[in-house]
Amino acid sequence: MSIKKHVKLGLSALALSVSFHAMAAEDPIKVGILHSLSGTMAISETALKDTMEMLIEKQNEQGGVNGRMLEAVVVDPASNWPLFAEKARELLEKEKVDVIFGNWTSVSRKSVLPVVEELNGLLFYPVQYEGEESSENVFYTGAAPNQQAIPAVNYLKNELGVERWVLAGTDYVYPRTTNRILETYLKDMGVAEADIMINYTPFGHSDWQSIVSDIKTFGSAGKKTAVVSTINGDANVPFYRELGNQGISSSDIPVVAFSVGEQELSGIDTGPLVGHLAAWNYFMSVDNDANYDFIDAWVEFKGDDKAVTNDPMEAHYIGFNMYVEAVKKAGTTDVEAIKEAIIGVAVPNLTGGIATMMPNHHITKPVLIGEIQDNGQFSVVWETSSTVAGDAWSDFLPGSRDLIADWRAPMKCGNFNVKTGSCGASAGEQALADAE
Amino acid sequence: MSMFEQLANRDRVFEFLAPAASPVDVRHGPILYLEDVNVSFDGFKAINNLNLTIDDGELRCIIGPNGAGKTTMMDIITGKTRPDTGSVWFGSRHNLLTMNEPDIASLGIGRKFQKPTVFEALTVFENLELAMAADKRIFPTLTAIMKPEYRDRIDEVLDMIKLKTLRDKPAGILSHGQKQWLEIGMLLMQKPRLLLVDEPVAGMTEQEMERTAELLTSLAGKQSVVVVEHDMGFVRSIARQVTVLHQGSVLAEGTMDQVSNDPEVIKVYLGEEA
Amino acid sequence: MTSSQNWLFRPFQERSTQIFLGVLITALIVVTFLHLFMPQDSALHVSAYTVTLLGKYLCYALLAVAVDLVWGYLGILSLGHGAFFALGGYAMGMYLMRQIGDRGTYGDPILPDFMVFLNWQELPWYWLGFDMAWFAFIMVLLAPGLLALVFGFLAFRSRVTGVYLSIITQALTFALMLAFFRNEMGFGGNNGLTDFRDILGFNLRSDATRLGLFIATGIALALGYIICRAIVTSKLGRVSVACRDAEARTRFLGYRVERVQLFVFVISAMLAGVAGALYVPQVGIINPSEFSPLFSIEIVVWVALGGRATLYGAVIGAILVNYAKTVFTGVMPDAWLFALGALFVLVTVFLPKGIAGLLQKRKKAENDDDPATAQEATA
Amino acid sequence: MGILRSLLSLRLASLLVLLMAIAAPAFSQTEEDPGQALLANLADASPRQMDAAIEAIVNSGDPRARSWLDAFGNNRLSRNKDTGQVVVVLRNVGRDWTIADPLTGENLGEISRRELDRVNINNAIRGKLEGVLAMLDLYSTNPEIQRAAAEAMMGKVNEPVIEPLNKLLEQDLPPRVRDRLELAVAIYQLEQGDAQAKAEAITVLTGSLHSRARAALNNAVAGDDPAIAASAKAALVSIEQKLKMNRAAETLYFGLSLGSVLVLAAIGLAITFGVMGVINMAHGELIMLGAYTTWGMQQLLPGQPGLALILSIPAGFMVAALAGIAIERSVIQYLKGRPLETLLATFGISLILQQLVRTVISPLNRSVTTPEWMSGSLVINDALSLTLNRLYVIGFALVVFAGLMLIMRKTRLGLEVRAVTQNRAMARSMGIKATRVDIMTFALGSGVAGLAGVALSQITNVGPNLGQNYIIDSFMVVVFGGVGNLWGTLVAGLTLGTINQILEPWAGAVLAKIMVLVMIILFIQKRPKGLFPQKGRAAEG
Repeated sequence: MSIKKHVKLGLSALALSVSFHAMAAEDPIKVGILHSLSGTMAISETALKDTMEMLIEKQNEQGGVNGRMLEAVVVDPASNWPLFAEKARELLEKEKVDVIFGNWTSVSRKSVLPVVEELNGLLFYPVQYEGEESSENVFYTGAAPNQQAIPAVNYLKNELGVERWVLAGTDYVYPRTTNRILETYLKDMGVAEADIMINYTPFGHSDWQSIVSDIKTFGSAGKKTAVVSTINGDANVPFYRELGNQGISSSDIPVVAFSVGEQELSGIDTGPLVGHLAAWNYFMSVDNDANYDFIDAWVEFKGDDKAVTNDPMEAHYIGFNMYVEAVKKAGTTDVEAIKEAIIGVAVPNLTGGIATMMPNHHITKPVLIGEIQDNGQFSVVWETSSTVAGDAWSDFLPGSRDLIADWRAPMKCGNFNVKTGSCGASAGEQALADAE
Repeated sequence: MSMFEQLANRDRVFEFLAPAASPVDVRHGPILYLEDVNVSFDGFKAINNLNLTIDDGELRCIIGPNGAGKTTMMDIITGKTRPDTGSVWFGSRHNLLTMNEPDIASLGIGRKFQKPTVFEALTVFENLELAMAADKRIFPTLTAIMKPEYRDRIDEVLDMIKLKTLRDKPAGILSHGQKQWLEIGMLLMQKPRLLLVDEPVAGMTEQEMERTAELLTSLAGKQSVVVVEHDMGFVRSIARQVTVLHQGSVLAEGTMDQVSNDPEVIKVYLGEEA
Repeated sequence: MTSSQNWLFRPFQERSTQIFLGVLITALIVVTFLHLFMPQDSALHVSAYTVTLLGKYLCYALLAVAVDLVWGYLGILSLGHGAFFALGGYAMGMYLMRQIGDRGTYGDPILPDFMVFLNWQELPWYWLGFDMAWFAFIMVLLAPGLLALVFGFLAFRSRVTGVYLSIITQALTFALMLAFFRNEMGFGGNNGLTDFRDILGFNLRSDATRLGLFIATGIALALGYIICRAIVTSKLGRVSVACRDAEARTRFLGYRVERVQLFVFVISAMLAGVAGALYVPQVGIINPSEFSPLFSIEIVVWVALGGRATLYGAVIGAILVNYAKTVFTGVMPDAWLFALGALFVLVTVFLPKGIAGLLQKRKKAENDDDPATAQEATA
Repeated sequence: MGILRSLLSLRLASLLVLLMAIAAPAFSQTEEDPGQALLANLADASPRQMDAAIEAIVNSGDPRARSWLDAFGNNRLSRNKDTGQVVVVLRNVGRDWTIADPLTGENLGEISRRELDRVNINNAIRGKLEGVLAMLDLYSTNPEIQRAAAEAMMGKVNEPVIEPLNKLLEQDLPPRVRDRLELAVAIYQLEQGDAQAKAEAITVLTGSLHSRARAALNNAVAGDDPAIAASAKAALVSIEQKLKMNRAAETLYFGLSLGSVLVLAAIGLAITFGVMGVINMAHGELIMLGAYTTWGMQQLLPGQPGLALILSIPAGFMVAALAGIAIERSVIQYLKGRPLETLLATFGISLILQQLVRTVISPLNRSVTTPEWMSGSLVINDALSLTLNRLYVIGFALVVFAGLMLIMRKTRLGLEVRAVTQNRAMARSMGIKATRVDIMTFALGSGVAGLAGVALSQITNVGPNLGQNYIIDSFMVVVFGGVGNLWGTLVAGLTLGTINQILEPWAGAVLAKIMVLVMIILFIQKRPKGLFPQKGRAAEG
């Protein structure tokens, strides 16, 4: 399948190089794609790699950027975190790519981060994450906690009158952080300690019997109860199955998930899940022509009528267009120039709004709450009136309350401490510089 | 590095300190003494009130039909199997039931298995080297050096067991008989006080047998030897004292002639032959 | 091997070791030269990327040697050596974390970032002392060594052998993986330890440091190889082989098999730890996935592929497989697993003794059934 | 709840028929169909106005009301952007959707989803709707529907329905229905009623294990009336007593079901590895093949997940068995007596199989539907209900095990297998075709792995990583039980499963698993050859 696609890509590139060969003379813009195609993360990341190939193909059909073709450089970090760093280095040093689109898990990003900073590359990261980070070389096109978790909780509280909360997550940094943020937030809203139940499970946890029955018991204390799920990828199917089988329906104890999108649902029999919720910044079911066009293109590209789109794919769509705009604006692919140019670049997203790149390298996104339907899609039941700007540093974490990020001159700092008025990390860098 | 240097230079010291395994006390009584030993493997009584004494320097043959408990007895003496009841003494000082295989071995009890087991990946020479009596703790072993006198001793034994030509060949390629020999050779290297030899001549040619017989008899006196064997001819050729085991206990004991005339024995054992 | 020389220098008299060290040292020199003195654009130039890559291979090679020592010569198939590797790595990682000091995103002088934003108040006791290099480096040996000592003591004393041993080593590393994934453990959970700045005052992001680490790894590999070689050529080495092939017999010769096993096992674990410690600063991250049983199995695969019970085979195997990985994941991202899988299958079927087997072929004509493996067959 | 949902979807299936049944000759073309207005009203309603809109439809007494509400409840109502006509979506997958006219029921064919404006429903409204529908169903003559409706009334009782309910209760009802309704009313009374009603309610609720009853009582305890609070507390205490027993039973059940999953995953390995000594790292992938076979079957027989599942039991076995034979012939037969090489080779094979699935089928998980008769749970009482899919899996595991036992003990093959594994040469000389036996054995082991896959497809992901998640556990179980001993595998699997589930509630999932692993390690110290050590020569060495 993917082989075939390569050929397809090759052919179109060929066709173009014929038609535009005046331009083709100029060497192409190399776009590194750093997504796992094997190992545990392949489930989620393969689609993103295909998305990028599609976007590049489309862009080339329109004659590329500034008359330069784009060329995808695909590598497989194989869901192995050290390998991510190594491959990033390979892309930047060996392949000399102009920009990298990639990563899904936080850990893979953390492992790539030092490399990208050292070699001064550009990385577009398309997945919702725990925040608490802002790098000069990384652009976060996925949701920060304030663009997903907080609004979802508000919805549950206000629309469904939820008073008792189960925060269930896989035991890694994203759920940990998100849950700590939510915990603080809920307590600030006057929710009692006793009305919050926090539970962590290992990756790929497949036996949910006792946890679900605990949730059931927790939910029978009288107050309306909801589950806020940061359960990751594979563990979701058995979790939802168990919910269904133990007879917990969305009208008893609704579950709002932050990591379950159309792609995950495509692997689940959604019959028993109707009415459970998810919070994203994009749903495939969004009723909007830009979106329909994107879906049609995707279906055609995959040659599969059932192919689904999801939030990280939209994030790549936005990120890619932003990069293209920035290149046009800067008239070059020089990293420094792009960094300058891209801040403030605004491109349409797929939900009928506009996404703008903020000075903290996060973007503005609408927040949508969707209910699972029996056709594996979400029906949007609530959305923010306007887009929300991503917050690199959460206001609900003691450590980061006072931190802001702004990569414009003169501040140019990812963690500026408004209390001390100094730039945390770079101060350290300075110290190091002096030391040497 | 320095740590290793240090260790490297310690070998001599070790040999120096190497405690001579506390001597077996045979001033009063036998070298090996089994009393009322019982063993049963889930229900089946393999050894049944076995009493046996071997005198210092004696050559004893033990015969008996299959399942009489010959091998099990050896397992008990060498510490591989623990009896349910009874006592096993080596000399009058060492209670073997309180010791494990290596201790018993280093006390000076050597054993040759029924099915010859040599280290097939190692050369004949190395097999003997490992068997050689020496300080067998970790660091002495790690830092051990091949002294000329050791080599001479090994060659000596190689002569005895007629494997000189195969000195540096891996033991894996030896014939069955040769393996038997090698294993006996390993016994000799151990300089044991007591040799337990299980079916030494299985798969040997006539003259090989004769040599074995000579060898074993020559050993007797210096060392005590216990031979378990099926081959009546062989037993006759070496036997002074014979013990007949039957269903885990001693049926008869005495010289070959006494035993072979014992009606009981004839019934259960020789009878089958005739 | 029957020389009367000091056991530590015995290896230098064997051709295999001489060749191995020769190749290794030349490689180190050549790479260093090409990296430093070749102009960036020349085809011969070795980029920092390649240097680090090679450094990583050498770490794996050392790890493979450690595994081959216990598997090849002691017959203990450890499916948990990744655990020792990772422990060494974490010890180093903790040191590197402490070196970050107040340069972390939150600028906390003591606490690593992940502790700050998981709201830890002070450093857990087991992190104390890791700001001192010497302490950390001792722990690199001690942590895996102790684990191996305790685990080995229990296992060998009660004479756990064959697959049973293999599977509990696997259980060990699996349990450790789960444990380190827990954020309560204070090792950074899934994200592990990363964002390292400098080691012994050298900036980790400078090419010079990289080259240094690469050379250090090379030396470590050489030393490790010599040590293992010294052990296997000593009488103890022959005793190990004896334990491997006929454990009971060895006991009846008066050797304390369990102690032999324990000694070699601990040495091997420490070597693995060193490999891990050198690995971490070069790849820039340590996280619990290094504990994953599948990784440990892969190590065994390298060894088997290179040729068991030769040590240099292990090195060849490790480097070859990982090089293949690097290439395939680049040139055929969708299909590289096919290639790798096929490689494993073909080698096992057509090169039973691995690549080293090929090299030895012209030497002694070996009897078909390798006693080394014959023993596990019955387990 | 599960039942109600399945009921809803069931109705949906019959929706088209229903619509057809009620053609609309009642109104001539000139006359405006009131349904039009009702639906338009519903479509335009803001969340606040929804209730009214729904009420209007219910009260209209229109025979088609039920079908409209069902469609609404299932998110199947849409509005045509151009014509503004409200339509029912019959098929809502893909880019073009099939729609029908809710009034006449005639099929309007396909239309691009771009043209449709969905009439959205959210949880809150759905909850109310379910109440309303349940209320309608209470009068149904079909006892099944009536019972389900009664169940659904729990906690959905409100002001308007309390009257009709009480009326209904005066008539004679099936005991189950009556009991449910009384409970439902009591809950309502306890929440809304006056002091005296509350007191009565509590007496009704005392001893009920239903979670909503507990919820109501809990609230009452928190309530301001001390007398009520006291008696509510008393009621709760008595309930708690009963609950303890149920919880224990539940934990045991959880343990058994997890255990049986482990047994299923491991039992195939117990043969290939335990009996043949092949360290089969591809075992997990064979399981995966079984699971994918189930998925394939369901693709072949759309709409009959049950039948597909049953068919995939033999199919899954065959597929995995054939794969097994292929592996044995192509690789393992060349590795006789070199078990560790088999580890290496099969590891390679597992990599290949995984990537094969990724490229040929998809890196994404596949969705395997759970047939009606396997979803939901077997209700023992309100507090204790056994999830059906796991109940089936437990049964399945036992059957498979019994089957294997028979084969190994009673059949010629079993005899030959044991002969060959004990002494190959001897068996050969007695005229047993060792090669054939090898093939058969490996095929058998692999096939069983396939069966495990079929079962697992009902519990967990069907994806490329399915195998990896079980291979480690499988080896643990086999070794813990004692290599080469099927009973050992059974006992080991169930034991580990149960222990894990007992630990989990107070240790948490991760710690529980770690503890179990440590336990295995320590246990092997005590019994170096597992629970049931293999006897005889084969075990030596």
